[in-house]
Amino acid sequence: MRRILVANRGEIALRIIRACRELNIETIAVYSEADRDSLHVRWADYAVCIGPPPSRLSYLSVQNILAAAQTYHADAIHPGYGYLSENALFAEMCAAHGLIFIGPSAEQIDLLGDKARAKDTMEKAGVPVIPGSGVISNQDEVVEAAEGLGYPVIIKARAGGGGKGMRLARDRTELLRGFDTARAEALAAFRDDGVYLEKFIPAARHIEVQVLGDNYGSVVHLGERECSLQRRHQKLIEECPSPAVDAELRTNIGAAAVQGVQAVKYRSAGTMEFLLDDEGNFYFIEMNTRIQVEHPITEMVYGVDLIKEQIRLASGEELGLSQTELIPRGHAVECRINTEDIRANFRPCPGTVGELYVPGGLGVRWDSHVYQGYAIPPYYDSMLGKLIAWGKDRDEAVRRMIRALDELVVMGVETTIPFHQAVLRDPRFRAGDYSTHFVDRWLKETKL
Amino acid sequence: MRRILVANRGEIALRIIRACRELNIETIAVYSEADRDSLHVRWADYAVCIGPPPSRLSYLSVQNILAAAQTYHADAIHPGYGYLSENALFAEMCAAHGLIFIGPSAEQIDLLGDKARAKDTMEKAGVPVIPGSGVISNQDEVVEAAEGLGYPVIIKARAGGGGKGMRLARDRTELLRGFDTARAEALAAFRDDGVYLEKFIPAARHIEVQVLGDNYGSVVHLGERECSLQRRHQKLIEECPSPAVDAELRTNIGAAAVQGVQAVKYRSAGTMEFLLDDEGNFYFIEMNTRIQVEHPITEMVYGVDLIKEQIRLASGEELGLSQTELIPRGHAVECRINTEDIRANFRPCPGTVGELYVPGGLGVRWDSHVYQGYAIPPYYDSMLGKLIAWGKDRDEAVRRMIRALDELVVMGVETTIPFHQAVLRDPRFRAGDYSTHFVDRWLKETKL
Amino acid sequence: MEFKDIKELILLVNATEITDFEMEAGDLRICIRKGQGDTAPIQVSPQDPALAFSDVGPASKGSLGLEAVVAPMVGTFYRAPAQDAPPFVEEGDVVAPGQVLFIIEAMKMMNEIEAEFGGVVEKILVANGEPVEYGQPLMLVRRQG
Amino acid sequence: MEFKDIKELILLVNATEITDFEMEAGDLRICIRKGQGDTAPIQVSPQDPALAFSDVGPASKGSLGLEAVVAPMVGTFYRAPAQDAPPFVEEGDVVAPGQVLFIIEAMKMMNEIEAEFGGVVEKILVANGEPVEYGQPLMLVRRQG
Repeated sequence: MRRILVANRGEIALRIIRACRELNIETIAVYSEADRDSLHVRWADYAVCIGPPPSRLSYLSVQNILAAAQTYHADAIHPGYGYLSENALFAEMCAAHGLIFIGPSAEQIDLLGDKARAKDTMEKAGVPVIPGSGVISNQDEVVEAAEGLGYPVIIKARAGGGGKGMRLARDRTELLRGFDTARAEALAAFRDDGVYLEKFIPAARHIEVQVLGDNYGSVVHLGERECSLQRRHQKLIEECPSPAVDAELRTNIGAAAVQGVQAVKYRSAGTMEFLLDDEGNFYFIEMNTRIQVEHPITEMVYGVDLIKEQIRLASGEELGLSQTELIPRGHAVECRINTEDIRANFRPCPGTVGELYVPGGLGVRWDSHVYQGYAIPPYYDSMLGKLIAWGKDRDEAVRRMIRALDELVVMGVETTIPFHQAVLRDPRFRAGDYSTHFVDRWLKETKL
Repeated sequence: MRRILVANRGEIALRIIRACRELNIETIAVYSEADRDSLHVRWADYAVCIGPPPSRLSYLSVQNILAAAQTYHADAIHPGYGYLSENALFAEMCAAHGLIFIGPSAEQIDLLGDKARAKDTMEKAGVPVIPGSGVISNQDEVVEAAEGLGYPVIIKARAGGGGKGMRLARDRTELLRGFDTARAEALAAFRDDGVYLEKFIPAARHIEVQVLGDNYGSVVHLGERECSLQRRHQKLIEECPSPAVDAELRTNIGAAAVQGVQAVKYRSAGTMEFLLDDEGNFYFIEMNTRIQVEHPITEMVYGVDLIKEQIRLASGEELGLSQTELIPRGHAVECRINTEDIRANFRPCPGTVGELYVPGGLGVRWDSHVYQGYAIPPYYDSMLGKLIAWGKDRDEAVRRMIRALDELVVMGVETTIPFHQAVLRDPRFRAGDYSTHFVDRWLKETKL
Repeated sequence: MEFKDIKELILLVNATEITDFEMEAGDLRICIRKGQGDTAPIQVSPQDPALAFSDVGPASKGSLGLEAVVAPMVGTFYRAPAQDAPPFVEEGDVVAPGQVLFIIEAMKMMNEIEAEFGGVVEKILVANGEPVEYGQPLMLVRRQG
Repeated sequence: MEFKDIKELILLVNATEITDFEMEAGDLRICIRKGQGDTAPIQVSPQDPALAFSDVGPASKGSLGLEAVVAPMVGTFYRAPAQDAPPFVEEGDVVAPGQVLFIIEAMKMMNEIEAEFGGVVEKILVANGEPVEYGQPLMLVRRQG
């Protein structure tokens, strides 16, 4: 590969451009009219405006992105996360136009993007899955299925993501109400009203396993990430490894992830998501067929550049890593720093970044597209940057993160820094004792 | 330890404060009147002005530093590098006043600070040393010694450092002229005109081994650093490991370093410096009894926080590391970014830092005390910060460093960034093919 | 810029009726404002030293009657329907609304771009066969009628 | 830019009808404003531009006759030679040159600090037993004679 078009914006666009620079690969940035002053535009070798500010007219404009790739002679397109990264049609169109889509095949995206089919596939491959139903189309079916599984159950959208089209039902009444709203939400969000049921796992943790697969059947895993600290299904703090996973469980969950990935002949970087209950049982939820926001913590602990691996694998190289060589070192924590008012229900509050001080020193990493004087456009997500801290163990990583958060200065906009400072000082967090309910409960009992 | 006085300024003061924060140890910053707006003053729990701008009246004022330590109830003093870090009298006075000096004992500083005695000691301990003479006091002796060793020889000051009082002599005429000037220089710089001769090792590399020793006789080494890229004996770029050292040589040179360090019952972090000739022979030159400027590259590769280790060892803890666990991972490079005009003979040019952009992302570390709007005082050294890049191998580390240097923006002052950008792109550097003469020759043949 | 230049700028602002003058050196940004109404055009006599700045400022579309025709999509700009065919329009041509001005090729599709209003083609800003991005000005047309 | 240049700029802005002048040195940013509707224009006679400037300057120690006695070393401030002894000086006392004003204890040494000039102790700024740093103002003395 000699020239890659980066079909994204913000910090992940910079992350990809950085990897390309280090690989001596040229980059083409694409940008909306709202992102003219963005760093990804400045840093790329070429930059092409692809539309007005709204994402659907720019970062989701398949035509303009493919035209930019062709006009500027790209060999490949890196979609980052979000936007077109899990769009099978886009991957197919890339192939049809002679462009390498840096990710898995369109068929794999298609299969794994359909949660019900993905679950079926994994179940057949021997990966533990949450007991659940097939796609349900009417109220009689849903009641029957729920009673078979036993309450509480979760209603989930087949095409879902980000918590949309998802409802918890503790009884028949909640089930019937939730079934209709979940279908309506799913239709609105994904143009697909297919929903299914899953047994609800209480006090569960959200654990995901990073995998890499090549075109020739080799697959490795790079351990797990703990992503239970979520607010309304949005991850806020992640760590690698999980404080709830010991070496034996890591081996087992890693083996299950590899088994599932091999069953679909997966190529590229991907993430197998699991729920982990308090007895150490784990259940496959879904597979993400893209790079994750939180990939840096795995990179810090395993010493592997995942973006470069994606690029290498997409260009047809063999996986250069063997499972026995992939030895985790220490611990890493990531805090997503958003421009949100934590005292006003985390309402996004874009503005212009004033004074900026970025912490440095041993084990501190900052992945961000903001700079002093940068006007954050109101059209996109509220993430300002990702602060990552590595330590020789969890305690050192957490203390280092607190030190770095205390140093970080972002003037001019409200940020979630105080939220992170408070959570990281919480004794339950320090003890590693939390599930996916932690943040919502913590926010209720804490005065920020 | 509950409260440490940091007897230094600039980036190393911040480095120490960061480590203390992560250890929950309070800090006392000391500062001269020129450093009132420095970050180390802002970040420490307490800050005490200790004198006017000139170092000899402030950062070298033993009385004011000790008074500050006592008045503000410090348990210990961390001297950083330079200033009082290798002053045996200061270490002794700390002890006399009930303060822990974070470093070795006064006797060890005294012994190892005397190059001739240090060499004797190491030779007796079985560490290879450069053939040389004892201290020489007259012209007859110097001629006799030089002829015994064979030309070329180097004249060195017993109390030397930073290239002062050092002269190369290729024949008798150069020897006699150099002898007088070296003695005069040594007297002026160190108030000690003791000089000695050493056989000159051509095309040599400057290799140093990081060691840690505790109060109970345990010593480990953390591999070597390659420090051959120097201009007028000032290091500019360092790497870990050295491209000239393979695993076998690392084991041998590491064992020699440990042997020497054990012979003096060394406690704390220290550095054994060696010359490595082009046949793989290595010779002890001197031991530095403090933390080195370039310690971060070792930290990145070995995953050990050396400042925290110094603090732990000084408080009497046992060495918690075993040699077999200390496995290097990947490669790290450090570029010292100075505010110097590389087109005017590297003349320091202090000023006010304007726009500042610090590179981030995987494997990039920035240790610096500067911030946007910081006025660099003209009284101290010209180092603005240290940019460190880690990679899974040397090639990745160097490419990442180039990427990071290309991102780094420091407006308002001249910097050595263009020098680093050019050297790192040089094919001989990329091949790892350089000795201590490289930079001076490179500067002659390169138009910057 | 030297000190005497800054001094001269101050005197200049003082001597004129300009109330607001901003400039940035890196990548040159100049902003001249006058009065509270904001819409009144700046009046400069040809003898005035401030005239030089009027060249630097972007031509106001409204006051000069010029409008830019911008690219509605990303692709390659073509002035003619085929390699050996004559261009759709030349500088100086009078064009009618709906008349094809140029083609943008995107993903092997030839997209004919038509004039939205009638006028005179004053300037063609992009050479034949060049890549263009969304919103890029391609032609300046003086609106008529 | 040197200080005299800055002074000249201030005088220049003062002498003219400009009400707002901003500049940044790093990559040079200048902003000059004048005659904003909401602020009353400053009235200055052009014949005496230096007048306004002298008001702008910070209060000079000399003009008030007060001088600070600062700590010549780091240590602990003591107003009296012993715990139960009376203080060397109180506010309002007249002191002669060479008279002991206070003690700074550093490294178990009691350092008596003497007055360098005669005057009246107007204010003692630090409490007995407090730590003091180099250069810290400890007393204000009105110089006399």
